[in-house]
Parts: sequence; C-alpha cells; structure tokens
Amino acid sequence: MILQMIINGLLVGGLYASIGVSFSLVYGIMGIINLAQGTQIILGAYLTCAMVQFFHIDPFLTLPVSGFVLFCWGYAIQRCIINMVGKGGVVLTSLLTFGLNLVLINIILLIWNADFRGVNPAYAGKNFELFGATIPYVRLAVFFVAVVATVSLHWFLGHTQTGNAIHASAQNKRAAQIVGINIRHSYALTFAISSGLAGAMGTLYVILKPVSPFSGADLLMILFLVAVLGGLGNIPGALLGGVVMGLTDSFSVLCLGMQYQKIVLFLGFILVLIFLPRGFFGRRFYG
Amino acid sequence: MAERDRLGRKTTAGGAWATRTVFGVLLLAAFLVPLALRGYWVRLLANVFMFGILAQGVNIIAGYCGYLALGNILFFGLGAYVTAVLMTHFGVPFPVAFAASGAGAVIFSAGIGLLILRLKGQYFLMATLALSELMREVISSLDITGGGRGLTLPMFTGGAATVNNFFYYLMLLLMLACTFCIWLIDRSYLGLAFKAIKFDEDAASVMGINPPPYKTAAWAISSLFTGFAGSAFAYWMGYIDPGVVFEITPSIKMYLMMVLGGAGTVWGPVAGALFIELVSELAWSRFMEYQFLIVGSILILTCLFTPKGLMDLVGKKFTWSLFTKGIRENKI
Amino acid sequence: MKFLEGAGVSRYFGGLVAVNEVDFIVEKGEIFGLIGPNGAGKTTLLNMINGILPISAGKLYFQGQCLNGLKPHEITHLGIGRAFQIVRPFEGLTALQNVMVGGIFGSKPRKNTKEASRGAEEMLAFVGLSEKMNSQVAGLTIPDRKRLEVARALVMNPKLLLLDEVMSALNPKEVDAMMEMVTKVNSQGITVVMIEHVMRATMAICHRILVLHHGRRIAMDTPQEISQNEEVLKSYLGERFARMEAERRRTID
Amino acid sequence: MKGMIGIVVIVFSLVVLGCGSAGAQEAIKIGIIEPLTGPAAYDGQSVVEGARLAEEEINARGGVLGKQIRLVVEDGKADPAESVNAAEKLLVRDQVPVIMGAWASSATLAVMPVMKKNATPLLVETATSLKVTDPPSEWVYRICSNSAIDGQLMEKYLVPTLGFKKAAFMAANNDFGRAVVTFWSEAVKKKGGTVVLTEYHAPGEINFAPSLTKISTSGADSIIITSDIQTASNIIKQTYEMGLTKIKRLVTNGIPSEAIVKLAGVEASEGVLVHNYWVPFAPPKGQEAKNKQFMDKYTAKYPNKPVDKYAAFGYDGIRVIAQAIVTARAADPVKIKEALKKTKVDGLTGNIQFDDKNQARPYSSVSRIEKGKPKLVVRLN
Repeated sequence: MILQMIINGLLVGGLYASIGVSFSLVYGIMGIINLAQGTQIILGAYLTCAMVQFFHIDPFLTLPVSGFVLFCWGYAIQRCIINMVGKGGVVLTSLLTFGLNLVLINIILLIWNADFRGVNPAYAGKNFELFGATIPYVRLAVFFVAVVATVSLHWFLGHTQTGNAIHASAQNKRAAQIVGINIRHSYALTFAISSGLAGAMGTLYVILKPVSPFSGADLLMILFLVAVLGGLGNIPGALLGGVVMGLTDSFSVLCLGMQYQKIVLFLGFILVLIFLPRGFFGRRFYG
Repeated sequence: MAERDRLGRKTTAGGAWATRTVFGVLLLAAFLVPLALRGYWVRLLANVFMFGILAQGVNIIAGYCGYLALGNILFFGLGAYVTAVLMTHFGVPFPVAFAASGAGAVIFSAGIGLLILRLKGQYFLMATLALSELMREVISSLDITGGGRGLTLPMFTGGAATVNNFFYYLMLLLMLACTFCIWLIDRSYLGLAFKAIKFDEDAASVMGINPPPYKTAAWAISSLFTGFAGSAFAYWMGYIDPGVVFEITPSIKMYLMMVLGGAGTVWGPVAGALFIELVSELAWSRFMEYQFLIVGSILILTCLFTPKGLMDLVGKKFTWSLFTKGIRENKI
Repeated sequence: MKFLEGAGVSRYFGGLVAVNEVDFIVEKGEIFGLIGPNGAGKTTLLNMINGILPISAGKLYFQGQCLNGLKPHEITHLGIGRAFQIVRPFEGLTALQNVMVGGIFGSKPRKNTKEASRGAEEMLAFVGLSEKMNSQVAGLTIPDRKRLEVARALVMNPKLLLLDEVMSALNPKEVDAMMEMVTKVNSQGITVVMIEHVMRATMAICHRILVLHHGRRIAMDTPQEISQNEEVLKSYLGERFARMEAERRRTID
Repeated sequence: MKGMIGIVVIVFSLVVLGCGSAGAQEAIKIGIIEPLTGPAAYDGQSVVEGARLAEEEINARGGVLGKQIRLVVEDGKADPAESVNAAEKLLVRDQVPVIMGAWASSATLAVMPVMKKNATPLLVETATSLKVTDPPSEWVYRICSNSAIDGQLMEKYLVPTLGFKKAAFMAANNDFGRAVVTFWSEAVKKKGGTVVLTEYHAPGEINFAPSLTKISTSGADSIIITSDIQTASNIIKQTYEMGLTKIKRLVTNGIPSEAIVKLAGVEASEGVLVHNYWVPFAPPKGQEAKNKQFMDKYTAKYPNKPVDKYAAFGYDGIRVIAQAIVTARAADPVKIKEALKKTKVDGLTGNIQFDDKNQARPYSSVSRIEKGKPKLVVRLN
C-alpha cells in the first residue's frame, strides 16, 4: 500500500506542480499575485469540454488549442489592462486580477451556464500493475504531459533569447530597457505563457475531474501552496513543491484519515513559512 | 489661514466646519434610520456596517501598516465560534461571550503575529490565508464546535423589529468605535509609525522604530474589531457553520471596500463598504446574470482610475486628468 | 576606546563574499570616506553598521559597545543616523512628517509629536526645505529628496552620521552646497562616514578614506596618500587616472 | 468636500430607487428563496422552474380563493446571511403570508428564527439537515426527506437485499454528510454488517486516490458516497481509474443518475447504485399519467434542461401551499400555518402529509445505472 500511496502522490503531484509553475512564473517575473489563475485553468477546461463535445476528438488533442487561446487572452489582458497598474503594488494588482477573475467567471457562466462539465474518454479505466500498485494510464499520461510542459518551460526561459529577455526584465527593469528589451512585450509574453500553461493544465484537469465555473477557487489554494513551497518564481522549486504536496496528500490520508489531510497540509505550510521562509530553494536575498 | 494639526497636516477652519456639519447630519441620520425604515433596510444597513467594521479591520493592518492580511476573515470566524461555543455549551450570556470573542481574537493574533509578522509582504499574505483555512479545517473536525455540522445559538429574545434594531445599533456602534480608534491612531505617533513601516520597513527601523511590536499591535487591533463583528454576526444569524464564517469571498470584499474608499484613510473603508454593498445589492437584484461582470468591472475600473480610493477625490476638482492620474502613475 | 571600530568584518550571501575581513577605525569628529568600485561592498558595510544586515563574521564596536546582533532601531538609539543611497522617503507622507518620524522615534525615550514637529521644522530649515515642508515627497526633485534624507538622519541628533552617496546625481552647484552642509554638520561635532563617488568632494572634505575592492580593504589613509596609492589607482581610480597621475608626477619631478 | 457630498447623494438616491419597487397587487403572494446565482444556482433555478409550472397550472384553474397567486422570488445565494436578507425583504416589503425555501440547510437554519419572529410559515423543499425538524418548529414544514428517515428506510435493504456487509463511507465533512454516516451506519450495523472505514472530505476536494487506496486494502465490499454532484461523480470516476469496479458503489440522497453518467462517464458509472427520491423513469403505480404530464409541460417550457427532482419538489411545494391557503380560507400566515398541518396532497414526490414533527415522507428508491441508464432495483416505501 505504501508503494501505491507514493505513486498516487507522485502522479497528482505532477499536475499540482505544473499548475503551481504557471502561477509562480508571473509572480517571479512581475511580482503579481494572479488571483484569476484558477479560473483561467477552468476556462481551459471548458474549452476542452466544448471541443470534445463538438468534434468528438480525444481530449488530449485539444491541449494545444486551449493553451493557445489562453495564451492570446493572457497577452491581450496584460498588455491592455494589467500593465496599466503594474507599478501600483501587490494590493492593487491582486485586486485587479480578482476583478478579472469575476469577469471570467461571468463569461463562462454566460457561455456555458452554471452546471458541471466533464470529459470521459473510454480508456479512462485502463490501468496496469507495477509491483502490486495500480497505475491508471490516464493519470500517467497527465503526469507525463504536465512534467514535459514544465521542464520545457524551464528550458525555454534559460536557453532562448526571448527567455533571457524575460529574465532580464525581471531582474532589472531599467537596465533591460537600456539594452533594448521591450519590457511591456516581455511582461505580456510572460503573462501569456502563464495563461497558456494554465489553459493546457485546464485540459488535463478536466480529464481527471469535472468542473464548474466556480471550481477555480478550489485550485487557488493549491497554486499558492505549491508556488510558495517551491520559492515564488522558482520553476524547479515549484516542481518539487507539487510533488511534496502530492505525497503529503497521500500520507496524511494513510496515517490520519482524509478528514485531517487539509490540517496537515496547512499546518505544514505555515511551519515551512515560519522556519524556511524562502521555500525549499528559493532565491536568496541580495542587499 | 491654514493651520496645521499635530502631525503637520494642513487643516482650514472653514473646511473643518463643513466637514463636521456633514458628518454630524450623517451620524444623526444613521441613528434615526430604524425609526424611519423597517425590516429589510435596517438589516441591509446593519450588514453594511458589519462590512464597514471588517474593512476598517484590514485598513489598520493593510491600509496603515502595509501588511496584507488577506486571511483576516480568520478572526471573524474565530469570534463567531468563540461566541457560539460559549453560548451553546456553557450558557454564557451574549455580552460576556462578545467580550470573550474579542479577547480570543486578540490573544490569537498577537501570539501568531509574533511568529508570522516577520514574513515579508506576499509570504505574510499567504500565511494568513493558510491560517484561515487551517482554522476552518480544525473547527470542522472538533467536536465542541459541532464539526462540519455547525452550531445553533440560543435565540435572541424579543420581536422581529427588536432583533433588527439591536443588531443595527450594535454594528453601528462597533463601526463608529472602530473608526474612532483609527482616527486616534491617525493623529498620533502610532499612525506615523504604521505608515513608516508600510512605506519602507528598513528605513523605518533605521529611523528608530522597532517594527515587530507596532505590527503586532496593528494586527491585534484589527483582529479585535473583526472578532467582535464575528461574534455579533453569529448571534445575529443564530446558526453558523465553518463554510459560512470562513469563506474567502468576504475577505476579498473587505479589501475591495478598503481600496475603493481609500486605504490608510479614516473614513475611506466605511464609504467603500456603503458604496459596494448598496451598489451590489441593487445590481444583483436587477442584473442577476451579469452580477459578477458588473462587480468585476467596478473592481477593474477602480484599480485603473482611482487607485487611491474615493477619499482621494474628496475636495478635488473633477477633471479628466484626475481620473487618468492613476494610470499615468502606475503604468509600466 | 575607539569611536567606531571594525575588526575582521565580513558578510556572505550564500557562497558570495560581499565584504571580506575588513578592519577599520573611525576617529571621533572626522569625516571618513568610503570609496570603491560598484559592488565593492560599501553599502553592505553600512548596512551592517546600522544593523539592516546581520554580520557574518567579525566584530563592530561603537564607542566600546559591540554592535553585533543589535536591531537597527537599537543601533539608531545609540546615536547612529543613516541617509540611504537610493533615497527612501516614506512616499505617502509630507516632507515634514518624514522628518518627524525620525524626530519622534529616533531618540529614547520617544519625543512627543509637538516637540518633534518643531524640531523637524528647524531641521528642514537647516537643509533648506522650509518651503516644501507640506508637500508630498512624491513631488520632490532628486536634490530635494537627498536633502530630506539628510534632514531625516540629522533630526535624530546622531553622534555618527552615515551618508550613502548623497551627492550622486547632483549638478556641480548642488554638490558644492551639499559639501558645505556636510562640513557644517561635522563642525558641530558629528562624526561622518560617507560613501561617495564624486571624487572631487571626497578628496576635498574627507579626513581619511577607506578603499574597498571586491569586498577587501585595499587602503585606508588620508586623501593625499590614497590618490598616490598604486593599488587604488589600478583597481579603482583607473588606468587613465593612473597615467595622468604618473604624468603629473613626472612633470613635477 | 463636494466629492464627498456627491457620493452621499448618489448612494442615497440608489437607496430610494431600490425602495420604491413594491406596489399594491390583488394577487396572493408566495415568497420563494432560492440560490439563483453562485455555485448552487443550477439547482435553485430548477426549484423555481418547477414552482412556476405549479403557479401557471393553479392560475389557469382560476387561482385560489378567487384570486391569482403570484410567486415572488428572491436570491438567497445558498448563503445564510443573504437568505435571511431575502426573507426579510419578502416579509417586510412584499408582506408574503408564506415562504418556500431556502435550499441549503445552513441557509434554512438561519431563516427559521426570522420566520418565527415574524410568525410566518416556511415550507422547506430541499434542505435535509435533521435540525430543520428536530426539535420541531411550529412554523416550519418539510416536504423533502431527512437522513434519519432515509436510514430507517434503508435498514431493510442495505445489508439484506443489496449485500453491503462491509461498508465504507466517503462523506462530505458537513452537517449533511455526517448525518448520513450516523444513520446509515446504524442501518448497516443493525442487520449484522460492519462499517470498515469512514472518510470525510472537504467540499471541493480534488484528489481521492489516497482514500480509495485505503478502502481497497481495508477489505470493504461497498462504498457509500455522500457529497455534492461534482464530488460524488469525481469519486466514481476515480474508483474506475483505480480499477475498483468490483466494489459496490452507492451514491446517496437523490443525486440524479443522468448527472453522474454525464460527469463520470458511461463506463465509470456502470453498476453504480443511486439512492433517489423522485425518479422520472419509474413513477409509482397509478402515478404514471401525472408524471408524464408534468414532464411534458416542463420540457415544453424549458426545452434545454433535463427535468430533475428539484423541479418536482418546487412544483409540489407550491401545490401544497396553494392547498393550505384554500383550507385556511384566507391568505393569513397564522391560518396557513394551521392549515398546513391538515393539508394532504397526492404529489409527484410523495403522498404529502405532515407528521407530528411537520415532516412529510417522500417516495424514495434505489436504482442501478446500466449502460448509462438507471434501472429501478427497489422501491423503499
């Protein structure tokens, strides 16, 4: 059973991680706490549902589309609205994103109504045994896609010119502008990547679980926990944070029962904040 | 002739008179409302005052001190549960339970504040969120709190009108007390210390301010009033469960009210609460399908055009450049 | 008893050594310059003196008292005032209120607001900001902000004043005015430690200068000696300055 | 200063605008408090739609006491404070003599004291908390079931007929979930079964794999699932992913099987047992025509919406209230309260009459989902 629990934790941890990465990225580069991120994921989920319903295609195939749509949305919203209050501090930007969150929920409500949606591929029940542990193919695939997306994002930021420009804008706004980086474009691109990732994760999320327009709130706490545990803005850190959270999920249920799972999680989180305020390997403070 | 108050702010004699008269009339009107209006409107206004208290609560810690206690609803829930548990299990009368709720919130915030107020900005924000979730989960699994079942409080004795009037005046007085407290802080050295910490904590400590006690004090005052509001709410509703008193939406609403009215001003959050509650009540009863769109848009427009709040517009000429000032200042 | 003394002061950020075993002594009543190229650890050293950054190794003494482990406000109450390099006024407050913060909290026991208000007005008059007393600091120009920064530090009646690049980004006339102010402050018996890139000012008013490079002390001497120190010339004042100096010396010889 | 006055003027004119909406009407008003916005809106709207059908039908027959009836609907958002506000609005502004609502148990419990203070009866149509009728309030009547009744009814079938010998519970950690666990555990134990594991989850929980792993190794032969639609479907889906289809799965408290099939998928919901109240596919004997008529009318009026139990309870609720007004011979709160005690209506959801706790007993049944369609297994009464 312990092996099964570890596998459960890892598989769901991969998804948690990539959800957290999308949030952490925007925070790390722009210092914005994006409260609309949960609902952006749900929007991705709804797009997938719609495409599966209309074209009867495999849900995994819709991933690039929902990712791309959210990418464009993210670029536009950052360029037109969020940049306008970019220097206003955390309160203002988080209130703004909360406003966006409400608008997004209303848009979903107007298009799709308030009822729940889900996609159910026929192969959902297929699984295989590994040393006595059951591994569902769907979960493995979701894990795999999520990890690939996260790792390639990390590679993109570290090894491409655009990625370097984004990094530069995060570290020193003025210097970046002096060397000719269009900082508004970099920021919009960052937000777009984050939203695009959220859209893609929405596709994966809805394969695992039905959603309603209000489900974004369930995700918000996961976003926070994973991103903070990994050190805000740190992609490999968020990956580790997600896995740790998945494993905590599993073992708190095993040892104490599901009722106490959240208590363990939040208590652990607060203790980490108090004793390791920069997460597992967050960036250090330079004077 | 412009005079200055103790903190060196300009006040003009004429302006003060006009302000005092308007406030006096408004206050009198507020006290007379239950005589003129009944039931629903008294209730609605009591609800506005409750949000006024909550918004003032975050105003002290976030508006003045700059520490974004996003999970401040924690003390609301805590206050509500202290009152509910004392009244149902121990037969304590409401005034005692009410006092105990405030005390409980202060003890809790001061204790935990010493630990987590060291965290900078966003980490503090998330710690408070996690704390409020933690508290909700703990209360959901304790027996004495009824777990997820919630608690039914002893009923308020008296007729329908008495109930409404009692809670109307209770909320009104609490809100006034809270605002008075902020007014005192605003015109004393405490206000300067809080604002110094908000704008630059390092610089403040180099100027001789020891931030931890000030921050803890700010959070304790904030939690005191939030706890009182929770206590009154529990007795008012007569039934509470963890989902009701620990919801995150009111937490965000408090911030919206504070920012809309003016963070770090004495009356701003109250004005914000009045505006948001009444507008949303009307918008929600008339444009049901678009309610989130409307409230969300108000939020976005506020952030864009009046980032310093409605109070910032008071006494200024309404011109186009006044509204675009926010964008000009905050644009990247 | 030395006025301010550092013994083997070091600061590490992870693996990076920002300040590396620096020894120095500041005598009472002098103007002590602190120079070095960007990233040499000057500001880090000041941050350790007033407690914003903890000291990784070594000891700091102020009038015989060890500063290690003291909080910034405790150090302030010992009589060390500080003006920041990147001016850090409290943006939402007026100039007067900014100075009042220092007036109220800078000494122990706390002053009352009335006294502090009067003191702050005097201090603003001293630095020449009387007219802008009630304007929000967001509207002040850079030179005004620098003056405000100095006023905030001075209002606390410090025995030691730490100035971090208060002359950068000023035009020559403003630099002259600031130099005059610093010497005036010093003549009232306040010891000054200043980081400055404006060499003209440093050379003119400092009694002694400490040169840092890559976190290490490479020289500590009078301005005269410093300007002829080979290592300083090479690492900080630069090749061109060195050649000019050499040329000058040759012509003198 | 001018700005301040401007704000005050705007706010007060809004208040005045809001005040002046009530007008004198000849019709008899019936108040309804339902969630029309927020996460529970879909179900709340179903109740209102069912109620509207009843309103139309009654008015087409000439109304009651020679007057038309008019429904006044307020949004309670399934939230206690909002629902109390809505009740206050209905009682003071509209002066309704009777209210139906307020969907969620927490909202209903908060509305109850207000009803008592205003001496006006409340008809509860969907809230299942035991506290609504225990201790009974003379002003509160309930037409839907509660967990104590359900547990009692299930006793005969759970272990003997359905074979739930080693049951595991997965329940929402709220009033509703805990009540089901208490009463259904008794039903299992009384007939010699055992409860091997009980796992409570927070509403909106995402990951059930750890709990399901625990259940699969605990030797349970059945899982009793008590939660909202979304979470129950999620649990069903995850049992399928984990290959636990050999364990019997039962979803309690009237979650429609169509919703489970839609959200969890046809394959995953194969063989799932559903405990339901009003079921459109299998009306009790003698009720077929009435049910068909209701469903046809509903589908004609709301073509895009499948008819569900909420609509049926809303429909029945208004019919019960109308009947009570007729018996009372006046649209007077106190008389309606007295009349409700004696009211009997042969409704869609059950043969409605109130016991000494003002609780009615609706029909209930257990069905099995086979190839995406529910099939009646056993009728409970």
